[in-house]
Amino acid sequence: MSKDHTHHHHDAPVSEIESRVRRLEQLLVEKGLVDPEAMDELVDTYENRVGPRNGAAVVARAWSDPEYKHRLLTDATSAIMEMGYAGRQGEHMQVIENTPQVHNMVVCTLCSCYPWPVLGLPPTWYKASSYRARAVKEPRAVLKDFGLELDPSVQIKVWDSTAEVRYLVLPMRPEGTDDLDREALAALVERDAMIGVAQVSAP
Amino acid sequence: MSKDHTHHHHDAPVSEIESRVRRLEQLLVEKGLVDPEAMDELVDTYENRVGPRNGAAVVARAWSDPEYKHRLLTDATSAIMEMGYAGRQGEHMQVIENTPQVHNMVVCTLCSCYPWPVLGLPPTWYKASSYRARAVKEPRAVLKDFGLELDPSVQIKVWDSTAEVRYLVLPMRPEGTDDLDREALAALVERDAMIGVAQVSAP
Amino acid sequence: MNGAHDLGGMDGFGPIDQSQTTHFPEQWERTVFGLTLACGMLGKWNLDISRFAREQMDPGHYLTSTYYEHWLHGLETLLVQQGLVDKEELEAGKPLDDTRYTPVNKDQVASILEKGGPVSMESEKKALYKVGDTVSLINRHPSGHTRLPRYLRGHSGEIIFHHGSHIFPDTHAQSGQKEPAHLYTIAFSAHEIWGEFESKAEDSIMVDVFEPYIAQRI
Amino acid sequence: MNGAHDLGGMDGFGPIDQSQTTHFPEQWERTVFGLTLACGMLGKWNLDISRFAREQMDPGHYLTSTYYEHWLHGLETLLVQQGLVDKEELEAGKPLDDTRYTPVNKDQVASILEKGGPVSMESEKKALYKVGDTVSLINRHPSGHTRLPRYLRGHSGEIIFHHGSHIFPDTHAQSGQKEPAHLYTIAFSAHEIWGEFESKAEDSIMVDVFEPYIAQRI
Repeated sequence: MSKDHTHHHHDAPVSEIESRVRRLEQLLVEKGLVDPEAMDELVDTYENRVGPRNGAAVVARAWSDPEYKHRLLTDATSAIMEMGYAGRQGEHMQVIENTPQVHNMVVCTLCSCYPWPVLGLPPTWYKASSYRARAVKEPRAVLKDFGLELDPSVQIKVWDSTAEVRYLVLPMRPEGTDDLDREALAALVERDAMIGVAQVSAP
Repeated sequence: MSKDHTHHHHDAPVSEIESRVRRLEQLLVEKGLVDPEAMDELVDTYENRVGPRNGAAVVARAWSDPEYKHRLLTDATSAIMEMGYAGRQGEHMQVIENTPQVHNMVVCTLCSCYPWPVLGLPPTWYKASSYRARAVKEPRAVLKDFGLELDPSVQIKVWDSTAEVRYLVLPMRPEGTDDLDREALAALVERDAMIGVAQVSAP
Repeated sequence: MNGAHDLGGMDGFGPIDQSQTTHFPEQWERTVFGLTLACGMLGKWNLDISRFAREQMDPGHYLTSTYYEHWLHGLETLLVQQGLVDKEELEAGKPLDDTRYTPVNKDQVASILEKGGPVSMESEKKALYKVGDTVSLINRHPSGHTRLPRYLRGHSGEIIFHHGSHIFPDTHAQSGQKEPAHLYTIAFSAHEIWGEFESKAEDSIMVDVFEPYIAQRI
Repeated sequence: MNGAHDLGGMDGFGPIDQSQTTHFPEQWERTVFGLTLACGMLGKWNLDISRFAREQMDPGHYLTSTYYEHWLHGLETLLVQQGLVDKEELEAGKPLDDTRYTPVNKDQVASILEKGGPVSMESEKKALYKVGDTVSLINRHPSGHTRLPRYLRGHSGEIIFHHGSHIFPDTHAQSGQKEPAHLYTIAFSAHEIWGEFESKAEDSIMVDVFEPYIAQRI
């Protein structure tokens, strides 16, 4: 990636914001405030290495191991750290369990708080005005946008991440997956189910 | 003005919104929904004929005539109609009096409600986000933007026009104006004093 | 609706800009003003319907566009909603069918303006409250039009005027039906609304409040 | 502050747009992400200060710009505030004096990320409330940074978790000082927050609330 630091987008005309960011980058590197290699390492970490596969592994283990699930629901931070996922934006974790009676979904109305170590960076819609505005006021309409229509009797709990506690939804294990091992279970678990805007389907 | 209906701004390039409005105007005129002459009459009425000189005449009369002032403060709609100012956006009037102890100012946080028959069309700042947002929350800081610093002991009453009642502030008559007649008094009264973001100064 | 138009108490807009001193710096703004008033006189919609049409602009667009662009958005929306024009015609700038209407003409303008549109109306319901009562407001967040700003919901104040009955805007915007509602002016202390650290005890806010917005006498 | 960032309960934004599936559709967004994290590691500001810098964008600009433009605005603001760069340098794209710093290097990155920035801290103050208490929140509208959203102010709910003490963001953003405050998760019924006609009795909202945001046990 380092080559990108001086030459971006050779063919397209440079937009105002592109040129503003380019000037900022050059300035900070020359000032000694930013090391280009450290920057590449940061971007590469969150663009390519940390992502929802981590969360899926946590979910699959909780589905397979009742004792682990119990620890995950009572002390999520250490139960997740035990799997090797820790650090920035995951210092204080809480896992909330979906059941046939209760559906949980997570939002950050004030900015974009999200559990990076287990889910990576948030999707664009999670950071956008529409989701942040509507999730707390009309969660059922929002879920419909994601194609999920819950029975009216199901309680919806919306978790607004206003402090440094980060929430991960433990989705319901789909029926007919008794024979699957942890790896196969993890493969079923998509990001959206761990934010609480989708459910996990059987394979 | 009618000539403007077909040919605007011969020299400047036409912006997107100009061309959108031009298409709309042509469409509505051709459909028979709008008569260009009626439109000119409407614009001319509020651009050139109805304005804060009406309100100033009301204020000057109230300063000069205690009996009229009493009627103005108790039944503003008919006291103002008596001066010939009535109609659209002034159907239900209320006049509020500034005193050494109480300063009144008017805003419409939800849109731009304003007493047209006595003040004409609202100034741009009255319709803008900053005034509408701040007037109710930090009236003293807003008044400072207008160069008016009131003694901390003066009570500020902010009137938010949320219904069809329209408010006109009756400013304090400045000292040293005992010799002035109604016409001379009216000449002292500016629009901003009748919205409540200024006071009237002696000549 | 909790739209971007409901601005009372928002921070971050910076100082008041008093630089613009003419009503219509651009000719198109003058045109939008005239078209909006002329079309309003056709009687196809009421004031509350037209306010609601403006409130439904995308919030970012609302806050970055000028006042008469709000009006333009509202007018186009209403013309299409009422079936007076269609979107293709707006694009074309000319009629695409043969329907023709009769506009309000120049000679009718003065008397229509002078008559205005009074919204007071008789009500058979007795007022539930009176001047001097302390009342609390409801906390509702309807998706439709309302004239109860967010910053007041759930708060308490003292009734200082009773204006008789006026047309209730929420219903008027939704169905066009004219239902009377008693209208009061209520005085709220700034402390009650913004908190004691953020305002001065001396200051207050007076707001016109329709009876259905009042929860109870306290 | 009551900025445009405080979005909970706003209407008018339309459907959720799920079309964008990569983190950085534009290269400049990737760069802003990297620069922001790298500069954050210099330790010149804390998380709450950087949030406040983003919140102070003009509301119309905030709502019409993309997420990483908020970050860019915040980063430039903080760099200038801290005296690390000045506006002329931002314009020039190169240093205009001889000051040079020592950046965080590549080998330090992994351990800094892994350590993260826990905000829990011991407090000598005993928690005033406990799980199961029903409490009401304060109604304050500070001009500074706060993590109490507008839609919750003045409302009541039940404490469902006590997380011990965390750094209180309001003070942390204002002075950089780390003051502990007990942190609770409070469950609010949707009816309490939005009104019974606009929400379902079954639904609720869980929010992390710092003790100074609580008015009293009820």
